[in-house]
Amino acid sequence: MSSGSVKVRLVSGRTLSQGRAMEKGKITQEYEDAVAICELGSKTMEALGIENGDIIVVKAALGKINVKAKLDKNLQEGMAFIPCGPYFNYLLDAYTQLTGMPGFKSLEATINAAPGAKIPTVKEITQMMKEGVK
Amino acid sequence: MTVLLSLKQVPNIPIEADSITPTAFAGKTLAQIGKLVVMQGRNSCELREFFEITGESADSVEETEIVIRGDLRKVKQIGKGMNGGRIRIEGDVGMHLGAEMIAGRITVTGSVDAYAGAEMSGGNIQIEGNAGDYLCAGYRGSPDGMKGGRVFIAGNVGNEMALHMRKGFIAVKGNVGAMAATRMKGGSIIVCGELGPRACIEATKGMLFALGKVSSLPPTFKYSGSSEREFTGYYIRYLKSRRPDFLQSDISPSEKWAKFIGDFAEAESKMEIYTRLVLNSHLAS
Amino acid sequence: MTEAGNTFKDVVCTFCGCLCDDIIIETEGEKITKNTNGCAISKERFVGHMENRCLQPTVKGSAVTLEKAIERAVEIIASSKRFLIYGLSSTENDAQREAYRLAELAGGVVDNTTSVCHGPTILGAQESGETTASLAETRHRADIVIYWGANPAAAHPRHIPHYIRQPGEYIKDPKKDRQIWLIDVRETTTARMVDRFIKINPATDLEVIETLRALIRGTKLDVVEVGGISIKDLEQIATTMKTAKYGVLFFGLGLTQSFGRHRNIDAAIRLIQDLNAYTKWGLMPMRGHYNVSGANKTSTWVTGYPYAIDFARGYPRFSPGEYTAVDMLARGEPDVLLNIAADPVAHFPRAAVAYLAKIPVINIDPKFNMTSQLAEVNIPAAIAGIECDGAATRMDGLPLYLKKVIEPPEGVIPDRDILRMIIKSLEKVMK
Amino acid sequence: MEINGVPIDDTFAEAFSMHMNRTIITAYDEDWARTTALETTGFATSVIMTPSEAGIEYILKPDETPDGRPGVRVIFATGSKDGIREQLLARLGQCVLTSPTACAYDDTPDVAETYPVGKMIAMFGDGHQVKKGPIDGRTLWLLPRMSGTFVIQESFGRTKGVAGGNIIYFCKDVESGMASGKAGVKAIEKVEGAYTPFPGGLVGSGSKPSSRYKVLHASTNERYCPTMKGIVPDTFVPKDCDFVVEIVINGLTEKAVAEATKAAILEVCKHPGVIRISAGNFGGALGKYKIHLHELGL
Repeated sequence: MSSGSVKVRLVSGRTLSQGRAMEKGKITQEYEDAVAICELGSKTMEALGIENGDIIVVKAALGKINVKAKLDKNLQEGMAFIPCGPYFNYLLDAYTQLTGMPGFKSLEATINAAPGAKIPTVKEITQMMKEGVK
Repeated sequence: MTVLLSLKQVPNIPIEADSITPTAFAGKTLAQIGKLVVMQGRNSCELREFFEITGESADSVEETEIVIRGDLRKVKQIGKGMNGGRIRIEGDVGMHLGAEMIAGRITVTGSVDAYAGAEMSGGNIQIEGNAGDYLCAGYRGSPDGMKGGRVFIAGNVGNEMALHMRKGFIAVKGNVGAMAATRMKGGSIIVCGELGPRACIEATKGMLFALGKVSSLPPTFKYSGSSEREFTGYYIRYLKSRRPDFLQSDISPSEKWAKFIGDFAEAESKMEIYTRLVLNSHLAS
Repeated sequence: MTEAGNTFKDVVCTFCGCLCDDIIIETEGEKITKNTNGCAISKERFVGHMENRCLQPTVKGSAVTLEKAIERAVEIIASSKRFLIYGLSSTENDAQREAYRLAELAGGVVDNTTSVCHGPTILGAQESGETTASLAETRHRADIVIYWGANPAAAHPRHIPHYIRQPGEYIKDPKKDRQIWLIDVRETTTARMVDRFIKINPATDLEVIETLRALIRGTKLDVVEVGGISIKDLEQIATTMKTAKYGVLFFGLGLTQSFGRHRNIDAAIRLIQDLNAYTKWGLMPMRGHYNVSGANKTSTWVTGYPYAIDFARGYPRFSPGEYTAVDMLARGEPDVLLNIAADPVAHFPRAAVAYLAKIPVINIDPKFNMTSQLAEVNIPAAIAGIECDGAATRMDGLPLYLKKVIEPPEGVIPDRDILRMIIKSLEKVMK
Repeated sequence: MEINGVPIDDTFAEAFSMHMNRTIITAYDEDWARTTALETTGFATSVIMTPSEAGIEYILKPDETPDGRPGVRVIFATGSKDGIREQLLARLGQCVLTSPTACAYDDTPDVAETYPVGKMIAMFGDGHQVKKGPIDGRTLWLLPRMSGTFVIQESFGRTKGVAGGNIIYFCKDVESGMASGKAGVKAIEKVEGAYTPFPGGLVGSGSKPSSRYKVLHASTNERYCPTMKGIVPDTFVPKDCDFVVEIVINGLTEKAVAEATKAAILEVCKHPGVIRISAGNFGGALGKYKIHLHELGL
């Protein structure tokens, strides 16, 4: 078991299950399951000493969020992927470079294993964003 | 003669004060100036609702000086289209300062938000703090950015400075963000601090002097030799005569400059970037 | 409207910008029972249209009549100084038109979700124009198709199988006669569906595109590799692009949202323009929401600008970065938000959401979404293309008619009618 | 009147107006700037048979030049307006453009008219020339050349200047004449606005404006020739004099020419072997300016 932290470039984007869950409805378990995850490569998971489905904490300049680790064996080292949604946006700053578009595709972040930590529900994360919890 | 505007309190919703120009003020009494229109959201308001107005107004634009005090970050478009006279801002100020300016002089003791000096064609802007994104840029979809004038920034500048610049002169004492001088097609820029990545992408003509470090240049720029340059001294001496504080140390006229030329993605590739070889030998190969 | 046996053929799917128009929907009473031909997401959209539904208007969490909800919405809008309308991508063209009317009437700002998806595409096009194609042309003619920073397997599931891996007039065998490439920073599911996957380093798209442009011009460069690809490989890619008979470049948010944003698109457009000096190429954004493309079109017809429009001065003004929803919210500018057919709480950065929570929000959506949780007024709407008709624009600009296949829930009306009600009573208040 | 025991004649130098241009030539070092300036002002002594009267006016320190390099200021004078344009084109094009590292900037005061000489010379750039500015009051053209980049101002000005100021003085011998003459020219270099067009600033062949030959406009002034004093009855040459020196002084203003005349007289009079100082005139028939030696404030 390693408990090191890993620095990653965090990217967000669409996934099929995120799309399906979104169509079903955002206030559903399916949506939460689809977007409260972070895809990692196998080497990154090894370095963190975690397995598919373990809870991790993702830290960026703006704050940190607990999500579930998901293995994507094709993902290269140094990269992590969180589907577009509130869990990624929680870490995202609002600077758009005067284009209207925030930087969804490149966020510097560090990841640590967080065994036993709780993943906030969609309702809870709305509240967290509202209150500006760090 | 000076008209002094003091912001009464920071507006909750930004105001658009394009009526604050020497041209609009000249020949008016303070009471008349107080009735000039500013926009807050969809509401048309009067200048005096937001500002304490004192001092003495002048008959001509040339004699008019406007001094503005307060936290003006939510005040946009001051000096927009300005054509003569002077504006002095004591503090930070919002977007579009001096945009489309034709003539005159604006000085700011603080920092400015985005689009300062956008599409300006003349005049002089001096900013002692930082400038936001799109300094001296062209507005969206416009093929022409800055067309003339002189701009001096003592702090740092954000992204896409001088987008579509055609003519004029910009000097920055601090660092410049990403994609400066994109699609530049004329004019001259001096950056005393660090020049951000992707400078001069798709630029076809113009000149940029990087006095500080340049971490990288676009791959479509080519190295074109290192030598002392006959005219670098001309620009350095000009900057020194206007803003001696911009130069941290003396730059000898015999110093060597690495020249890069591009952007070779374009049909015309006459953009020239000059960097001090002593700081940027990693680029020259 | 109704067809025999409650089976509807050639239904247009209203999930993504593909607007697949070969869907067969079967209904039984008030339920949709089957979606044939649709992708997994399409099936969820149609068959699950009643899930997680908001059926009752609410004000501050209490159920009210539609009239009461409208009344409160109008009060809020009338008392505002800086009114923001956002959304519009998951609804049909008529609703969009009403939204612009409302913005003009209230002297507000109207922005659509383009600002956080293909807004940069439009900024690029405003600088350099567009060399576009249609999906049919692509299918019939393209011997090379490149996806750049797009993941259709996840976001546009039928894009490849329905439009690209299909035989066409001049492409008899879509496997042999047509090359499909993917350029991305991540080996996505799409990578396994294409003939060639080219991985580039993150945040180097602009460099790679500009290098290709230079190579296509025949310029020799100083560099040996760009974005993790050797110059030799890039030269070969450039040659293939130059010698193609007909190529189409599809690009996604990997290009519009990454470092460079609109500059990436501007470069991509110019790459395609350059290629047209040698052969025929087109490019097309992979539009996400089914009618976000329509939002741009209708907005441009009506106001002259595609998004981020301010009516504060009575006439439309355009300034992305200033009148775009994320920027306005993050800067604390609007005092009222009307959200329609989008979910900013789910898709906006935290600071924007934090501010949004401080102002009155009017939320119009068929389902409970994350924004409903923070909205003062929630008004349910019928789902366009399922519960009401309308028109939408496909990613290639083709407008398509959306069918109504089932009645909306009791008392639930289309977006356009809700907006018309708001406009009607606001007109009285404003006068 | 005497200076250091040298008598100064109560006479005047007769000067006339010419069209002039002042240009700054800079180069990588002072020596090369001077070499370039000498070449550029070469073959330009007297309008009698050279196309122009030109010379070095002033040596600039690096911080006084537009590009921070050592520089030399030169003045060109011609009789016709158009002559200025032609001379600048030829001289800047052939002597500054061709001189490694050298560049040229206009520095003409009170400009009456400008000519796009720099723009035309920049056409040598064959499409690679670049126009910059206006910056610091100048529009520049940059064109690539073997030594780097040639920088030339777009336009060069013309002004009205004063030509033909002079002193003529009588010396004991060659040594005393040449030593005092060279020193006198050096002294004039320190006067802003004035220059000496003749070889090294000295004239060895003073002329009169007539000739027995129809093809010539001027001929040697035998009254100033020491070797002729035996046969020319109205010779000006004193008995103990075997060497006569003339310093012709042109300048942008009458005041500058007078300043330079004064500086030259003061310097020349320091030297042994200088017998008497005079000046050349035609009785006031030729020029509109009269520079009286006794009114120089000596």
